[in-house]
This record gives sequence, structure tokens and C-alpha cells, in this order.
Amino acid sequence: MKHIFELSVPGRIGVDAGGVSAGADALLDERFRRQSDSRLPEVSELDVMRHYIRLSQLNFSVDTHFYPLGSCTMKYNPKVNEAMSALPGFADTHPLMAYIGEEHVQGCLELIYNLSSMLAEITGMKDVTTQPYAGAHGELTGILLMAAYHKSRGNKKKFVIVPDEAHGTNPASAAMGGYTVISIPVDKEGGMDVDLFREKMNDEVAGVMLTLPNTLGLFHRRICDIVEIARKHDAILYNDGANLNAILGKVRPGDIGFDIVHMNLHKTFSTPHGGGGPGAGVVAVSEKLVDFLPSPSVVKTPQGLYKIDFNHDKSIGPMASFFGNFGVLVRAAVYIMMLGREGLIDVSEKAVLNANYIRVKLKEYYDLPIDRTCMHECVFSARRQVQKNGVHAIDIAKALIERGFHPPTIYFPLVVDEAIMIEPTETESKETIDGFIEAMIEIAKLSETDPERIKNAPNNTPVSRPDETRAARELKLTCNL
Amino acid sequence: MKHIFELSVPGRIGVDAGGVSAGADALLDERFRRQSDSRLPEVSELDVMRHYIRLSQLNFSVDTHFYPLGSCTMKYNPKVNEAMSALPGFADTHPLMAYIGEEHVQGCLELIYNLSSMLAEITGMKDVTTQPYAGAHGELTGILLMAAYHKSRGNKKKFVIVPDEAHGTNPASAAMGGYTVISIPVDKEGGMDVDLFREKMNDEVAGVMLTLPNTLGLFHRRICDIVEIARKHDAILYNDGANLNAILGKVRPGDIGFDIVHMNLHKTFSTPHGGGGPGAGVVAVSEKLVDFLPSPSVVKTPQGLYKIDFNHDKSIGPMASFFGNFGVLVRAAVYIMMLGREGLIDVSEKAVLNANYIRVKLKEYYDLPIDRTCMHECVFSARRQVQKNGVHAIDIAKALIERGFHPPTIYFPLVVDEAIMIEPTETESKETIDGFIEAMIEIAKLSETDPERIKNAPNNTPVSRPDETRAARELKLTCNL
Amino acid sequence: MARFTPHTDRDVRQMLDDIGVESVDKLFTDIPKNLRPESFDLPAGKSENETVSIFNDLARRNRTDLVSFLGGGYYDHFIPAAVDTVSSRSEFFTAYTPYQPEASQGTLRAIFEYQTMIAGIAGLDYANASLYDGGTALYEAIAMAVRTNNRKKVIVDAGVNPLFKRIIRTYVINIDVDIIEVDLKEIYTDTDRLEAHLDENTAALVVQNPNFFGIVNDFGELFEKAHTSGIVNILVFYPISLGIIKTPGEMKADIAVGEGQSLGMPLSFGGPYLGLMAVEKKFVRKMPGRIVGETVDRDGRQSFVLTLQAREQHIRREKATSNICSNQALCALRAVVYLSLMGKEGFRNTALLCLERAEYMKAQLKKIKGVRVMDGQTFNEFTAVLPLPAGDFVDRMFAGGFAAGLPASVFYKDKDSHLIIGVTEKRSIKEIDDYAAAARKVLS
Amino acid sequence: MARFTPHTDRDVRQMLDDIGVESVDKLFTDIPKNLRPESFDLPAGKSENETVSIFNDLARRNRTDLVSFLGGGYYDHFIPAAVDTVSSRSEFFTAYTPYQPEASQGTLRAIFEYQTMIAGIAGLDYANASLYDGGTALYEAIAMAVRTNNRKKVIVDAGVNPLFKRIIRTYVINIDVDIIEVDLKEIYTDTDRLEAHLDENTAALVVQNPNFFGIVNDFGELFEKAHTSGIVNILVFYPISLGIIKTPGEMKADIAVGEGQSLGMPLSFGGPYLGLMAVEKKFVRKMPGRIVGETVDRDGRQSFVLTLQAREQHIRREKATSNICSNQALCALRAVVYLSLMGKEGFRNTALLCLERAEYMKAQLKKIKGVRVMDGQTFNEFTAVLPLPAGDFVDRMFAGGFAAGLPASVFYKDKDSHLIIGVTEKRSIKEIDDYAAAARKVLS
Ligand SMILES: Cc1ncc(COP(=O)(O)O)c(C=O)c1O
Ligand SMILES: Cc1ncc(COP(=O)(O)O)c(C=O)c1O
Repeated sequence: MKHIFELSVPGRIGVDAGGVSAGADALLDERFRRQSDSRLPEVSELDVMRHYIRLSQLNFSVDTHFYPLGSCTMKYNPKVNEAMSALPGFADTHPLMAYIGEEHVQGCLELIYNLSSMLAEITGMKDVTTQPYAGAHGELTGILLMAAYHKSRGNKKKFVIVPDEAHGTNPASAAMGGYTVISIPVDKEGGMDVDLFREKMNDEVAGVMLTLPNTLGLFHRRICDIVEIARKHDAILYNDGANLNAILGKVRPGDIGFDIVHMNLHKTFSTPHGGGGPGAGVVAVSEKLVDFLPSPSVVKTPQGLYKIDFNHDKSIGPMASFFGNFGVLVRAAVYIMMLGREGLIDVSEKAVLNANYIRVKLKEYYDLPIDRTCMHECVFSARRQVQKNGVHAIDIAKALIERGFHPPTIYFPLVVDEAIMIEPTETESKETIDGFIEAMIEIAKLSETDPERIKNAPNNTPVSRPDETRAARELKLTCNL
Repeated sequence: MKHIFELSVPGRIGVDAGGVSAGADALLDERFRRQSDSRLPEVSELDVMRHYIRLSQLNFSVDTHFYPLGSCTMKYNPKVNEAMSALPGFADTHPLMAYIGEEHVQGCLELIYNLSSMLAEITGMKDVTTQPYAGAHGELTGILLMAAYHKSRGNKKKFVIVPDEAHGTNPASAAMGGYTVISIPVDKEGGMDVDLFREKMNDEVAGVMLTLPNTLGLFHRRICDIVEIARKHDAILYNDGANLNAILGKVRPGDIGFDIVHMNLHKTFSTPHGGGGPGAGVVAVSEKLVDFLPSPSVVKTPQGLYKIDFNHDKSIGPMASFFGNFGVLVRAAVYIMMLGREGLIDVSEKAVLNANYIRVKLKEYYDLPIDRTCMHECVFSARRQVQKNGVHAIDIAKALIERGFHPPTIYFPLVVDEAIMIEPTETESKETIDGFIEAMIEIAKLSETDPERIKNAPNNTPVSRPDETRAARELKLTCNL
Repeated sequence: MARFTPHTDRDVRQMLDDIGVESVDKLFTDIPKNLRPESFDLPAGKSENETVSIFNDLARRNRTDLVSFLGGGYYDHFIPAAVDTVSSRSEFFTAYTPYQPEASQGTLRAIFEYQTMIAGIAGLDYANASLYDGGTALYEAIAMAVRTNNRKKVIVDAGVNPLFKRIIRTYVINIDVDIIEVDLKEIYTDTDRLEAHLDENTAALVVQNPNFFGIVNDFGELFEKAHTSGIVNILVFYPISLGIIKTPGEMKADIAVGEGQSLGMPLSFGGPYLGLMAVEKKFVRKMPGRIVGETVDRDGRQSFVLTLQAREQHIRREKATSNICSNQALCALRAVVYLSLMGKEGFRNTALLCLERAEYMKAQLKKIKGVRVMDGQTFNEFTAVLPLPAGDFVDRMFAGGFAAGLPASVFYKDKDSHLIIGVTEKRSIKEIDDYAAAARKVLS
Repeated sequence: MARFTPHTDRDVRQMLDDIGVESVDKLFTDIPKNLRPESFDLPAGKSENETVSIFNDLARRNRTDLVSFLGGGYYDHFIPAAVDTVSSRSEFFTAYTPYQPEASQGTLRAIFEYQTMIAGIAGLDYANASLYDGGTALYEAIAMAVRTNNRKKVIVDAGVNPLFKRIIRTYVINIDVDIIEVDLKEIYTDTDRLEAHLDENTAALVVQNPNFFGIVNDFGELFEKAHTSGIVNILVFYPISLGIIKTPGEMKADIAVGEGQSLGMPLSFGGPYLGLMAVEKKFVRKMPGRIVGETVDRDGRQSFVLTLQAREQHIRREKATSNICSNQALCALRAVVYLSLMGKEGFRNTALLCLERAEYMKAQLKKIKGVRVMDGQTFNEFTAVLPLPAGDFVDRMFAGGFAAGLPASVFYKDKDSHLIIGVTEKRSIKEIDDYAAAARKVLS
């Protein structure tokens, strides 16, 4: 298949930008002019359509395939979300209008305000910032909030504790925010080892980042002990809420005692993942951190007017240019509005039911390192297949692709070797899940009877087993022009 | 692959229609109630999306494949057409508003009015009706206009003359309109035989339906003689303008002397074909037929107000519920506005250039029954391949599918046996056309060296050579429920 | 100026050289010089950017702020966003008639499902896919009847949509078929009078349910009588009503036709809409339009193809069952997606909501002095008699932001004070209350 | 209430039985009873129909009738309809990060082309795909510089977008990097003063072109000087301007970052936008974010994969070049489609039109007594000094239907009468004339 550049023909026009007056370029002083070629293709609108529409057909996606990618909550994205975020009143509004004429953008401001309060209620927190663009961005926001909090109390702390099952963004965010990471292993229960935690804990610890339920899909039974220990040392409790989908209406980070939680709206609240983003990593905080939240924030005046407010002298400052990925916020607000209280609870119940159904049905075929009731996802290991037949998690993933399923997340969490992390989400039907289970069982059996079949999968895809080492070694990052 | 009904599970909900009060059905008298099951599927929104999106991927389309389907003008449809027709001001407007509050729908009425005048200018005609929903509907409109015209002059004529190269809708429309069809063969020049035409012509002939350029892609060199002969007998000259794409700005039906012309907006003016429709078959007429046009029509008052007008006592009456496929009219208006005068001329020039390029490049490989400069399409015959290797037009079509090209129209026009009717349209690039030519040549060669390969094509499609006789004999027209 | 011809000057030169023609003009020499256009006076081309602003302005000249109670056979029903997602798939909307099954199984399968669903909601055996709109579908049904029993007289109830009645009258101006319209009793379909008109020369009986004034009927008995004299019974239906109302099949209609706009089509000022037709088994080979059938391919795989093409114009020419070629396929696709999303329950509940809201509106209006709501079973549209000309009332309600309904006088000259009010599931209780309040003001 | 869980009661019962759990509640027993929510007070669910009307009302509470001359780094540029057609393809927008190349060649190839185009317009070697927005991209660039030369001082021109400057100040509150801001000469970037600040302890020099007041500069010489003391040159660019303006590459910038919103993203009240980053070869392995590379598969077929993942958080954890995971991939897709549609000529012409229209606006304003248009080369945004506070002027222009521009005082307290006016190719001559007329009225 050709690149768009290979379709290029000198002089061919796509979209006509409009009639430029002769000699318009004279309006730009010689010395400021671009000399080099922009290296853009010259193709027709039809060329562009055919090219990218055909490219799209090379993808697996939620709308075309079951996509149980663990930790990513690849649920169905209601199409009305898209329609609402595209309304001219939202899509065509300039963000600086909030700075120069808030009365003309009351709709946008009210939406942010209302979504914020709903998310505060969902998490049991005091206040919210919609600025973070994604989960990791929310984590960094949280880390900086910790720093500001401790600074305000005259403490400069050094460490942030992160259990080793945590997502890579947790330690990365802590480091980016200026802290040294102390990592704590999980115990055989699959949660952070509480005794080790108590040992490592000290007054230099600024905060603890806990994923709840964690990346093994488990709810920490001793969460209350952890909270208590952290409190003793005035360590901020940070909840990575990427897995909130499992506990909506069942338990709230705020009620547990967390001070900060980030949500991945693109996961829990069904905004499309877009091939890698955009997301939204809204952060909610408890009373004691409210003053430090990023500015500006959206407030409501007694007269019922919505406006932006910069008057937090303690604020860490802006984390984003404006209010975050507003278009994503609209989608999440539509989703929450449609489902409402009962609908959100139903989401968690069905997500957890689906995950446990898979867990139980597959555990005789794949090792289940921690055999406990799981929450929204279950994590298997291909250990058995590796030892007996040299079939690895990646081979199982490729065999699933061959059978028309997007693979689960593999090799994460790192604490499980040969991890196969399956998150079905609540929007998948029993029929779909049964089909997936069947495929997984068939693969497990073939791994024994005919392992080569699995190691050579997939055979029905545009490419198979690209050489990643070569890609990193020879580093070809742009098309030949 | 399953049908949507096979995905159905009792009690499963797709879109929630909204909360119905208990006992609402009591508002409908027992005896008027539906007793039988609606036999609709019970599926989730996700089921519906996956099902139909996957179905879509089984199609060839202009946006994914070269689609040189003769006589159908499968040109690229600019995406802005879609965006404009979806504007709430157009999409959400109730047509009866024109009857009860025209001042509130001036935008719609002005659009119809302006499009009508542009189409009148393009065809060189006096006035236009946008009511016909498609070409054939425009033909019937034209036939009824003929009838009304002759009736108004106290003549009840019996016949309509149609050359045998004409599209099937022509005789069908004439018959549906109450006339007996006289069909005239084409001469070796590929146009209606003028001498035979003169013979058959008499005062009982209500009209003559000519396709120009005709379905062989040829412009009738003696068109003026035909006009003159028809005039002598007060026969109405009808132009099937489905092929208008070839002659925009080059010649106008009105200037030639036609009294009626229908246009296929979905062809010439780039509105999407939708898998079989909707189209729009706008009809334009000369002075002497204006009074008979369908009612209502859109008029402009001296005050510049647009309104609908019923005051044609001579009108044949409405052909459609309102003003035709308005959404299609919007698309065509956008297209004409973007291209303008020069752009439309450019369309015809490039359409004709592309067609002749294919004609010349392929004529040594396939019989070209009439070897003349063609207009927007060229018609080959598979005669040679049939005689020498038993490879038929349909086999060539299937071999093209195997190679990623939608086939040309085959077995039409009927006057060419084993016809292969190729209309590339102007929106296709030389590169694409060269690729098609290559494929056609390869197929011609394979027909000699390895005819079975061609007769067994396609081998890379979801189905291959379905049994059509069985379909018609056993007649299964609904899914098993 | 926007341009969709990819040809560079070099391309043109090279193509001309390859085919040995010196200029593009030479390709048009078959067109006599004297026939070259006297004028071709069109505006200059514009960029997409400029064009968009022109059409935005035009669209803004239509009011989009009106709360609408305007029906008349075309309704402001809710359309799930997912319908657009599917119908805007390039592979669907830029394909054409599925002549080549190998390259069209997507469209063919969708249409096959559509045929199944339309037959299902109508309670009949088969459906075609598709016809232009409700009115032209009615004519096609009449033509089928005439072809069936070779009679010329067609009895049409005056309660059939006047827009449809006008179309069929246009269609018959040059063929010998007599349309005989049977009067209503005020706004009620008069089955006795209809029955009185039926005889051995009657080709077809045409009635609509609910009728244009919203009155719901059961035509079961009437149809039974008609059958005894070999008459073809044609019922004009409103698909949404079939969620709860007795079906054409249950009434023993032979042919059911309807306007499919309400199954996922925006009002779009009159089109594209969708002509629905469902028939009793024995009429299937007489149906006009596309029909998709199931078969197997050379390897025994389940396959779908256009079938019974021998009925159609491209084979039969003047002897075809109809001249229809391009139809409303994309609208049929929208309908099948709409019906799939609604499903059994959504389809029924939508109908119940319409009924419920309409009855609520009746209740509010009855409280207003001078307003008389006509009796009789209705579905989501009903008739009210006002103390002033309905047209004046509508004009004054516009000011309050309402499209208040359809004055019957638009089509029935004698019914000056009758207003036909349509209420869909999209109208909230609050909107109905506001309407009533505004009406009270206008009428006081 | 809308529901996207397909489970029927029967399904639930059967699944529970299969796994031997008696109730769904039992699946949540790990959650201590005492932690069950004190409250979960949310509105009741609504149907899609009801929800749509709520959000339509909300959207209507934003003015869409304003003719906008508001810029400030975010512009109302034209977006071809075809961009939406591609980005709304389900296969693109409901997929996630292309971890599995066999199931993601569509996204991978599109991103690869995106990298090529961004490098191309910036005149640099490589680009990543993608960062959150312009401001966060700037911080990532600074972090790269600091990692490269292990210095702490960052010199930032006051002419850099204040929104960006605020973000980087937030990012460094807990790490030891000093941001030193160098004042402007009124609205002009003062290269001499910048140069004076450069020394052996300087990690990076950050300038923007055009600067926030619209002034175009050539930083070639300054960058050359900076290089001599091992400083990393970071240029903040405006992608549309590169259609005609000297590129970061031509000025020898090491890292170029910019806000990609203008490449096909709607303004959407602040996002989703697109953080652009292009770098000179030697910085490639220090780049944050996704990078797609070309390779071959086991059968030698050209293939595309995420590469250099060893830089990223999911492998490197606390040692990663950045914490970024989800990014703005769909926006990058929109950008690559936008740039493909524009092509060489459209890209250049869009820039020329912007320049032309802005100069036309200048000419009109110069005719108005009391208005002083600041000198200096600009692109599509410029600064005018008004005889009254710019904020008051803007307020009064709203009444006339214009978003008149950005009062500099919003970000530069001392510049009370400076108005920053942005003009894109979407603004017609007529709109500009109307603006001038309205301004004349306001100022008289
Ligand atoms: C548990 C967990 N935490 C954090 C993140 C980071 O979120 P984002 O990708 O939105 O930055 C993810 C996303 O994959 C995650 O799964
Ligand atoms: C020459 C010609 N005439 C008439 C028609 C009928 O047009 P429509 O399909 O819009 O009814 C066609 C369409 O295929 C055609 O090609």
C-alpha cells in the first residue's frame, strides 16, 4: 500500500484555499520568507478520502471488534456523544471568550460547572479541576498539588510511594513532579504489601499513589490500614482512578479517605479513545487541597452567572491552556446525564460480572496468579503455556487477532510474568464474551497440540509480527520524499 | 455472517424511547390494538453498530474503489455537500411550513428558486420543476407534460418514439404515462437511424425520447435533422439528460431544440448514490410547456419574498409530495456554486478526456463496436473474448472485482451484445485510470492464455458468483425469524 | 474555486498525446458549431470556505427555534445519533445499486433485513426496497391492483392524505383509471358510504389509517366485504403507529403502503423520504422496485442478490411493472438501522409515548374555552375546532415560537376552523403546557 | 433511561449460576461495608431524546453569531468537511493506542505520515505524535533541553504566549529549573536583551514566532550565538504561518513546538487541541510521546510499529522521558488529513490569505481617527492601540456582533489600550469592512 506522498503529483490540488491576490507575498518582507519546500503531498480530495478510508479499514476498533484491552476500559461509545460535542455552540466557541465576554459563553461554562459537581459527587470529593488532558496529566497535577500542600505547611518532602503493580505513568509522574519514587511490592493477595509499606513510610514521604481497584483488578482489602498509616505521616493519599469503572456507586475515593483522585473520562465515561487519545484526566480533591487546585476555575455567582476565577493565591497555576479537552468533557457529561445514578451503578455491576465470568471460565486453561473475585478485569499468566509449549502471551495475543478479537493487554502489570490482562467492560454481551472465551480455550488447547499454529499467528492480517528491534535500530520515522 | 435478527435476545434494549406511563396503552381502544408481534430484533446499540459497520466494509464504493459504472456517473461526491444538507436550517424544516408560514422558510425556498434558475441556464430551458425524485420519475413527468400539451391543443396522440439504445426507464416511463412505444434501431454510426425515424414519424406521435449523448456515449451528428422532423409533426422532443455530464457548457438541450430535459442531479451534480438512491430528476422545459409544469412551484414576489404558487390551472398537478428530494437539491446547489461556470465546463472536458483515453488504450484488446470519438463513456464488447475463449462480459466484470475495481456496466446498452460500458468520470486521475487499463489488458490476455482464471473470478470476495436463478426460483425475501 | 478534476496540465497534455488528439476541444467536434451555447451564464466558482458561508446564511433564513406540532403525514420524530453514523459510512452512501453481488453484500444484506422488518411491522409477507415516497407508493399499489384484476375504478376515501390523492390524480391524467373519492362524515371515514361504492368494476379500495384528521379505524370488515367482489384492498399506513395499532396484515389488506419518513429520516423540507410497500404473498411478483433475495454462491455460501429483475425496466422496458430505477436505498438503510435500534420495545414505546403526549395535549386544550377537540380514537394527531379561522390562530402562535398545527383548510376548503395537531415523542410535557398557555392567550 | 449494558435478567442469572455466585452484590464483598457511599446523589437517567434537548439548550447559550477576530494563539481557520469524514470513521476514533501492529496498521500509517508532514512544515528532521497542547509541548521541550545539557536556567522571551508561560511555571514549582522572562520593548521581542541573558548556565532559549503581539522575527543569528554556548534553541511556532514564513529549521532551532489547533481542530472552547513537536536529528531519542517507525514483518512486508518505546513510562517508569501515555492521536489524524487536503499549494495560499486579510484590516483601521496600528512585520495578527481601554472597545463591539479581538491587558497589565486582532482566511472582505464601520461608530 502506498503512502499519501507516493500519490502526490506536482500541481495537483486538493482543497482550494481561496483566491489569493497576485503579489500578496510582497506583504511579507523578503528576509522573513520561507525558502524551503513544505514537503506536503499534492493530491486530490478523492485521493485523500480513498487513502485514509482504506487505512481505517486496516484497524480493529470497538465499533468493529471486541476489544478487551486491560486497564483501558474499551467500552462502547454512544454515538450521541459525538453529535453533542459537535454542536456549533460548543465546537465553534473560542476559549478566550471566557476571558473577555463570559456572558456570551454561559453554556460552555455551565457545562463545565455541572460536570465538575457531578464528578465531585461520584468520587465523594470536595472540588474538581477539568484541566488535565489525560490520566497521566492528572497524576502530575496531583503530584504538584501534593508539593504545594506540603510547601504551604513548610515541609519539603522527598518521596512518593508507588506499589510496583502501578501503571508506568504513576512513577513517571511522581518523578516529573520532582519526587523520588519508593516502590513497594504486592503481597500474595495481589495488593500493596501493607507491612512493607509501614516500614518504608516516614515523614519524608509526600504521598502514596494507589490504583483502586488496582491493576490486577483487585480491591485492596486493607485499604483502611493504608489510609491510617499514611495519615500518621501527613502523606497525601492519591488515588489513580483509571479503574473507577468498577466501583461507581459502590465505594467513593473520598469516603475511603483519599485526598486526590484522577479519573480517565475516556475510560469510565465512554469517550472514544481516538487511536490513542484525546482523553481527559479530571482531578478531584478533598477539602484540604481545594485551595491549591489549578487556576482558573469556573465559578457560579449568586446571580447565577458562570464565570472564571483566578483568585486562588495558593493555586499551583494552570496545567492547561484552558479548561482541558472540552470536547471530551461534553461527551462525558452527555453520558453521565443519560445514565444517571442507577445507570452508573449498573455499569459497575455489569463490568464486574463480565470480568468474573471470564475469570472463572478461563482459570482452568490459564494460570490465574491471584485467584480472588476480581473487579472490572482479571489478569491471567501464560506461564503454563510458556513452560510446557513455549507459547508466550504475545503468541496468544496474535492468535486472538487471527480470530477477530483485539487482544487483552499483555506483559502488564509487570508483577505478573507473561501477564494477560482482560477487561471486557460492561457493554459487551454474554454472546460476545462466550465467543471470546471459546477462542481463548481453543488457543490454550492448540498451544498444547499444535503450538506452531499459535506461534505463527496471525495469518489473515495486512502484516504479521513486524520486526520491532529493527524499527528501533534503523529508525525510519518519516516517509521517503 | 449473522443477520441482525440472529443477534436478537429477548428483552435486550437498544435505544430507550423514553419513559412511558403505566397504562398508557389504555388510551387506545382494545379493538384497535395490534395483536401480532412486530418481529423486530432485540439488540443493543453496540450490536447494531458492529453489525452495520461490518456490513459496510463488504461494499465497494466511490470513496474506496474506482467505480466506472457506465451511465451512472459515479464521480466523487464532495464531503461538504453532506455537511451543508445536514444543517439544522435545512434538515429540520417541515415542508408544510411552506403552506402555512412561508416567511419562516425563506432559506429553503430561495435555495430551490436559485437552483432552478441555474439549472434552467445550464440546460438552456425556460423553467424547471425540482419535484421528480429520480431520472425515471423525471421521465414520467415529461411524458405527462407531453400529454397535457397535446390535450390542450385538442390532440390525443398515441405513440412515443424511443431508440432501442435508450435506457429501460424511457420506454417504461412512456408506457406508464399511457403511450405505446415505437422503438427505432441505431445505425452503424451508433445513433438513432434517421431514415427509419422519418418513416415511423406521424401525427399520432406525441413525442420522441432521445438520450444525448446517447447510451453508447455518442453525440448524434444529425440531431438537427431529428429535431426538424419531429417539429413537422408537432412531436415533443424529450431529452434524457442523464448524460449531461459530458456536455456542460458545450451544448445545451434548449439550444438544440429540445422541449423537455430531465437531469440526474445524483450523476451530473455529484450527489451520493446511496447504494441505489436517493436521486433527483429535475425536469426543465421550453416556453411552450411551462404552463403545464407540476404544481406547486416556488416563485419570487416583487418584494423579494419567496412563496409557493398553485395558480397554474393548466398544471398536470403534483408529481411529488413537496419539492422533490430537497436534501439532494441542497447538495447539487452546493456543488454548482463551488464549481461555477468554468468548473462545470472543466467537468465535461475532463470526463470526455478520460473516456477517450480509455477508449483508445483498450480498443486493440476489446472490440469497439462503434469506433468514434466518444463523450463521457465508451462501450466495448466482449464478443471477441466470447468467441475465442468463452469469456463473457460478466467474467471480465468479476475479474475486475478481484483486482479491486468496481466493474463497468455490462450487458447494457442492449444494442451491443456483451456490452462493457465504461464511464470513468472526470474525478479520476490518470494514475487510477492507467491502473484500470492495465487490469483490463491483463484480463484480455489471461482470457486467451488462461480463460479459466477469468471464469472463476473473483476469489477474494465474501461471496463469488451467487446463483441468481435459484434466488428467483426459490424466492427467499425475508430472514427466518 | 473548488475543483474535483485531478488533471494537471501535464496530465492533459500526456493523455492527449497518447491518444493522438491535439486538443480537448477536438474531442467535442461531433457537436455542430452552430449548437454551441448561446449563453452559459453562471456565477464564478468559489472555494469550499466561501460556499459554506453562503449556505450557512441561507440555512439561517429558516426558523429552527419553533416548537413544532405540525404533522400532516410527516413528523418530527426522534432520530438516534447512531442512524447517522451508519448512513454516513462512505461504503454505503457512495456505492450504487448492488448489481454486482460480490462487491455489494453490505448493501444487499442491509436491504434484505429491511424487507424483513417492513413486512414485520406491517404484518404482511413481503416488502420491496424501496419507492420514492408515500404518495408515489400509493400510485404503484393502485397500478398493481389494476394489473391484477384489469378493472379501472378506484375508490379512495377522502381521509387519505390529500398530498397523496393529488399525486395519484396526476399519474392517471393520460391513462384510463377513474379515481372516485368518497366523502368523509365531517372528519370521520364513512365506511358505509365506502362500502356502497364497491362493485364488480372496482379495482381497488384505498383507505388510510389513521386518516388525515387523525381518526383511527379498523377496516377489517370493510376489506372482507371488498374481497368478496375481487377488489384489491390498499391500506395507507403510518409506520410509527404500528407499534400499537392493528396492522394492515391483521386487517387483511392486500397491499400496504406508507410514508417512511418517520423511520429515521429528517424532515428536510420534503425529502429524501421513503416509500414503503408491503404485500400479501400472492402480489410479490407484481411489486415494483428493487427486491433482494437470498441464495448460495458457487461454494455454497449464503449470498444475497437483486432478484425478480425480470419485472424491472432494464429487462422488461415498456412491459415493466414500473419505471423505477434509482430509489430511496439510503433512506431504507436509515430505516433498518432505526428499527434495529428501537427494537420490539422501543418501537412499541415510541408509539405509546406519541399516543400519551397527544392525549395530554387534548386534555390541556379541552380546558380552553371555545376550543372543541373532536371525538374519536386517535393516535398522535387529532383535530380541534377553534373559535377563529385556524390559519389566523397558527399565524399568531408563530409569534410565540410554535408551529401550532395544520389548518385543515389548506387542503379541505370547507373546514376553516379545524386545526390538525400532531404530537410526537419529542414534545415534552413542558412544551405542551407552554403551547396550551400560548393558545389560551391567543384565544382570550 | 439510556442503557448500554446488554444484559437481560436471564443473562445475569445464567452468568452468576455459571460462576457459582449467588448475586451481583456478592462480587463486591471485598469492599468493606463501612466504606459504602455516604451518598451518590446524581440526577435520574434520561433517554437519548431527552438528553439531546438538554444539550441543545446548553449549546444555544453560547453565541454562535459573532464574527470573530479573536486569536491569541487559537484561530478560527477553515476546516474542510472531509476532515470530519475521516476522523469520524469508527475504525479510527474507537480504536486505542496501536500496541498491536497487526490490528492497527491504519492508525500507524496515518501517524507515520503525520510525523513526516510535521517535520516537513517545520523544516526539521523528526516529529513525534503527539503531545497535549502547545503549552505542555513547550514544557516537554524545556525538559529535553535540561536533560541534554544538565543546566537549570531557561531564558524565555516575554513575547511567548502567556498561556504557555503560565503552564511551564506551574510545571517547575517542585523541580529546580529557573524560568527567566526577558521583557519586550513595548510589543517587540528584544533580541539584544535576550542575547545578554545567554551564558554557559543557560539550558534553553525560548522564543516564539510570530510573538504574542503578532510580530514576526528571524531568530537565525540569535540561535547561532546561543549554540556557541551550548544552549538548546526552542522555537514556538504557529503552523499555519509556516506556509510562507521562515521555518524553525531554516532558523536552526533545535526543537520546535507549537499549538496544532489550527490544523483542522475546531476551537471547541479549549480542546481537544494538539501539541506539536519537531526536532533536529540528534534530539530524537530524547523526545517524549509516541513515535511510529517503519520496519518489515516476518514476510518482509513493509510494516509500521510504535518504536523507541524504551523512552516511555510503560517501560522506563520513573526514568521515562515523560509521563505521557494517552495523547491527542485523533487530533493528529485530523491534522494529517487537513495537511493532505491543503497540500503544498493550499498550505501556502492559506497563509497568504491570512496575511493579505490582516493587512487589509490594518489598512481599514488606519483610516480611523485615534487608532494607531503598531508597526513591524506581522502575519495574521497584529496590535492596534486604541483611544480607550481595549476592554471597553471589545464590550461595545459585541453589541455589533463582533468578537473584536484580545485586549492585551488580559495578560499584560500595563497594556491597557492595546488590542490584538487576529484575521484568518475565513474572514471576508465584507466582514472586515463591517468591522471597521462598527469600530468607527464605537470610537466616534
Ligand atoms: C491504571 C492506569 N493509570 C493511568 C493511566 C494513564 O492514563 P492516560 O493514558 O489517560 O494518561 C492508565 C492508562 O492506560 C491506566 O490504565
Ligand atoms: C441514460 C439513463 N436514463 C435514465 C436513467 C434513470 O435514472 P434514475 O435511475 O435516476 O431513475 C438512468 C439511470 O441509470 C440512465 O443511465
